[in-house]
Amino acid sequence: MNEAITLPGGVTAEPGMRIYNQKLGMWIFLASEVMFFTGLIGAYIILRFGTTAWALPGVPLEEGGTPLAINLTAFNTFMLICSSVTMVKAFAAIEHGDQKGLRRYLVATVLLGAAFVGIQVVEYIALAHEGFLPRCSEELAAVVPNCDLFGSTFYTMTGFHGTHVSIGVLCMIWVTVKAFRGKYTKENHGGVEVIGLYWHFVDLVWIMLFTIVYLI
Amino acid sequence: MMETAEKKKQPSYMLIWFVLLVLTIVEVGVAYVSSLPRNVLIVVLVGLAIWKATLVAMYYMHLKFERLRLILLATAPLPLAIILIVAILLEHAR
Amino acid sequence: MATAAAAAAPLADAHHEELSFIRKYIFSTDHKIIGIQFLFASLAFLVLGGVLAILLRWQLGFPGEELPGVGTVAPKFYNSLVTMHGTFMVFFAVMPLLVGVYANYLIPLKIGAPDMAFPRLNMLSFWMFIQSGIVMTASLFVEGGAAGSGWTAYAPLSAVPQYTGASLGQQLWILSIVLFGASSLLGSVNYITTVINMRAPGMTLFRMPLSVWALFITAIIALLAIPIIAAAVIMLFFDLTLGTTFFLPADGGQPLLWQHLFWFFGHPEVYILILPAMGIISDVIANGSRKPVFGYHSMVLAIIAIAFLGWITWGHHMFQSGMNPLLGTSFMISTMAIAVPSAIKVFNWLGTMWRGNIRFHTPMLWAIGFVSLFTVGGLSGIFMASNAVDIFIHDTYFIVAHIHYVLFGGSLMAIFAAVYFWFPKMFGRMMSETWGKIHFVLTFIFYNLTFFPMHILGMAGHMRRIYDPTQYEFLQPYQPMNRFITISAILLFVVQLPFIVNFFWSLFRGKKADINPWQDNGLEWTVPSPPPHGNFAMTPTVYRGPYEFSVPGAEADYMPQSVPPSGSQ
Amino acid sequence: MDWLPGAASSYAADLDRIFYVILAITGLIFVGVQVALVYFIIKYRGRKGRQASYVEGSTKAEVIWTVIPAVIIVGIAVASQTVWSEIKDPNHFPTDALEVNVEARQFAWAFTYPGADGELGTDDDYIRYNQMHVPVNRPVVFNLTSVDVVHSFFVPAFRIKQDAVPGMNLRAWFEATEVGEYELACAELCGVAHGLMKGKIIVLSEDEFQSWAAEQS
Repeated sequence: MNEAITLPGGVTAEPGMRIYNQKLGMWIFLASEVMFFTGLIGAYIILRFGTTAWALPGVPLEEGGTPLAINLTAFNTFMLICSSVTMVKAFAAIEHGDQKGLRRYLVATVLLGAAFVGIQVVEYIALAHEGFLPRCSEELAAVVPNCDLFGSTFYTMTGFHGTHVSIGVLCMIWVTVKAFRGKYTKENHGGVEVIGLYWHFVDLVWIMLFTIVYLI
Repeated sequence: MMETAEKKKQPSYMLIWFVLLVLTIVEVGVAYVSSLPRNVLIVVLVGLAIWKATLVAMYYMHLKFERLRLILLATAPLPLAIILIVAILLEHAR
Repeated sequence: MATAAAAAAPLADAHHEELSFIRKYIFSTDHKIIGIQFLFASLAFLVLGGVLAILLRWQLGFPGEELPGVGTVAPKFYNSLVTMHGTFMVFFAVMPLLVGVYANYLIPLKIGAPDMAFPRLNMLSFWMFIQSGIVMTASLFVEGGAAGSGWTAYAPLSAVPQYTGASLGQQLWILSIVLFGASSLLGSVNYITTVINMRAPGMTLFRMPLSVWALFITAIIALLAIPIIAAAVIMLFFDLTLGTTFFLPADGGQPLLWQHLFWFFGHPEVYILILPAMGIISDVIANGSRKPVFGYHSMVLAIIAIAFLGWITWGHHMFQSGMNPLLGTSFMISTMAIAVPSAIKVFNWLGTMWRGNIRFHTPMLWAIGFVSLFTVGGLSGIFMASNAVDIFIHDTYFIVAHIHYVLFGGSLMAIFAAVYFWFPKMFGRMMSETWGKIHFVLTFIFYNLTFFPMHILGMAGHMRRIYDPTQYEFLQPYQPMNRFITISAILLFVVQLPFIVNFFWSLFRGKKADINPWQDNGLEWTVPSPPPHGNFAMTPTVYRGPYEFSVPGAEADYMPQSVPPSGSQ
Repeated sequence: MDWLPGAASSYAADLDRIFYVILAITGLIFVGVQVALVYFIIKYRGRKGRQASYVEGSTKAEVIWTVIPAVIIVGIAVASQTVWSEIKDPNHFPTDALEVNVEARQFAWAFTYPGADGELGTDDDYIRYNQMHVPVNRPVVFNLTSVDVVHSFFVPAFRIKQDAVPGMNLRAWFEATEVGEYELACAELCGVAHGLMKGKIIVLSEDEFQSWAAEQS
């Protein structure tokens, strides 16, 4: 009953969840993140169902189609999914004490994440040139139904997701630096697992956002 | 899918990745080929998205291999999220 | 116990010498210091909120007349006063006083942990709170005045600067709420992790004191409710600054969306403000009555039930908002349902006192005051839960009376009980009992004189948040009552002076407190007052529940949780 | 016991009845709890050499004080629901009513009456500000909108309150039962002059109303 268990991260846990504090804390934090994105996505759903017309994919822009470049974003989605698999591979590598694998996969994850943010910035710039902003240009507002509402919800949701990815990339760089200094071992690699949870969560949110914002 | 579940400790991450990739392609394809009625299309696309999200949570976040308590904790916000959205949507069903 | 304390003391001293003053008292990661920091900061905000209340009460009691030394209150400033009084009291006084102070201070001590799970996040949480408080206070002084759209910030009033005249003030209000939300989130993650993972051996969930239970459940509510308000105010901020149109109906936005999101957060928030108070009161009443809490398990279940029901009742704030009338029915039923666990709690407190041997120490007096006044607030809630009656009393002084009976008569009474109860543990000195009792009696009297007449105003149809009630003929006969309330409110403010003096005097001159001055059972009373850094010399083991008072056959009428069962060593 | 303002609409009495029933029930519980509290304080005050009884609880007692409030609550809810749907459910609105458009703005009320043709939205409609003339004993259904922020249409004597939300067209009704002048107030914080946003409801006899209406068009 009184046995103390040493877990990854060098933390001793008392009878409780039997996982170390950092991991439990990250899960609890992610629960609140779910509610944050519920607020944003919920607002989008309600605003969208409150109006009749909405820009649809697969329809030419002139006939009320979406101004978004779906193919580019589909490619971006693919990159984020790839970064998730490299992340989980990095974790699997250090579980076996494979330092080289850990470093290689972490670097790949950082690069993929940074590329995702980069492409999103490119997308934003292109859209802004077209006149698609939280307040659309008059030409665009004439063809895209509820353009202002579309712009408001689009930039808020994808912007907050992009911010989450950027924070993730920064943290990932920090973890990567620590990995190159050999701070993680087969027994002690809580940092990799915790950042991984956050990273996969951000990926998961994007999977939902991509469908809701771009495809529906 | 079944094989990965059996190998409890080592799910095949590449296989999951492949499934996610295929599902994404299917999604984009379905969205472009809009011969389906709008409502059916929405249900299909959201269903696919939830499937993908569940895969990520289950395998990449290892939720499938955690204790029940942690699973409960992680999914606790979902009922609240559903309550919020459904109740406000009822508002518009007038 | 005594040996454990003696062993802990030198160890703690040795540890302390390494820390500079700044590391020890300013940027401390010790949960006890952080709790005390929260105490000082939020008491200051409480005073500020009180000053704002006096100013707005002056205008209501003496419309247009000059307040000596201050001047008259203009309509725009009046709206800012209404807004900022609510905001400061809810976010910067009551919530941090209950959660910031007592969750921080009590959770690790009561569950036998050396500190919080994430001490540095805890420090960050406090300093973000200070930042948000500074931003909110600064917004009182900016051009255009502070936010004037009520603490509920209903859009589109809050979303378009021209509608209130406050532009920068509203933006700072939002910024401050976002910072505050981040601070609370960090705190909640910390509290939940600590309670789940860091309980001492033997401290099973159903051996936790009700205060810890209540704070734990509160942290879960805050964790899941605050992100919603964060999302909502961020959208509001974008409406104000970036030209988005979430809440602007002219461009397709929906004002009711704001109300739904706000109250989806706002109603659980009400329980954030009252549940910890209920938990603290349960501890104090058991101690004062020298009896176990009546129906411990149902008290825990009642806390959980209230927390869950709190999520599905937000619509009762919106009965008259144009919401679907059918939705109104379901919200009435869920709201009414909350009366049941609340009733259980009140009756169980009475049951705890029944056949007790009541000691009337100051904390117990406040606890009794809590039970008495919370009953009024709970019962008046039934009026507005009834959707039919709500048609008339919604947005009247009846609501104002209700929230003040719950938040002042409830939460603040519990806060005072807690301050008097744990002061000796926090600072190692006792507060004056005599002055504490004087403070209680005067507060109790003037409190009721201030807020009870508001029920009668509400029944007369007196709208809330109006600048000058004498503008309405049907309210003119009630002006003497308004004046009476204002005078009572000023006196209520003045009689807090004994508390402030007592607090600071006792801090330096109070009688030295021993380890367990109230003869309580909690683990925090087994360590020195104040407890050393790291709390426990060695991890305590818990053998019994938290309320084993007056156990038949036992020598003393209390039995700390770490006392092993007789016969075993 | 006349704490509510004088009632002057068809459903005011129903609403007041529920109010007083709740007041009676809660008043009884209030007195009960306070008396018990005082009695316990005196009876069980601490004395030397006495010991408290070690009682951990009683399932029977707890079941009793769970079930009784639950039953009371259900009763109140059922009674409230009837009145609520009488006042607010659009399916229960009276049919042979005078229809008026009410538009709220910072800080005034505008009432649009159907002209001689009895229909809104035609050329002979006329608008009056801050004064609403209505006939006695005839239901008035109004379409409530707002130009800018959320306002609330509140006539204490009629026991009617309905928010006016910009972008939404909300309907409500009342039937005045006594001739006279009644105050109309805005009940939702709506800006700097919120407290001054008042109007008058002038209830006229049917004949007087007809002649008033004839003068307007």
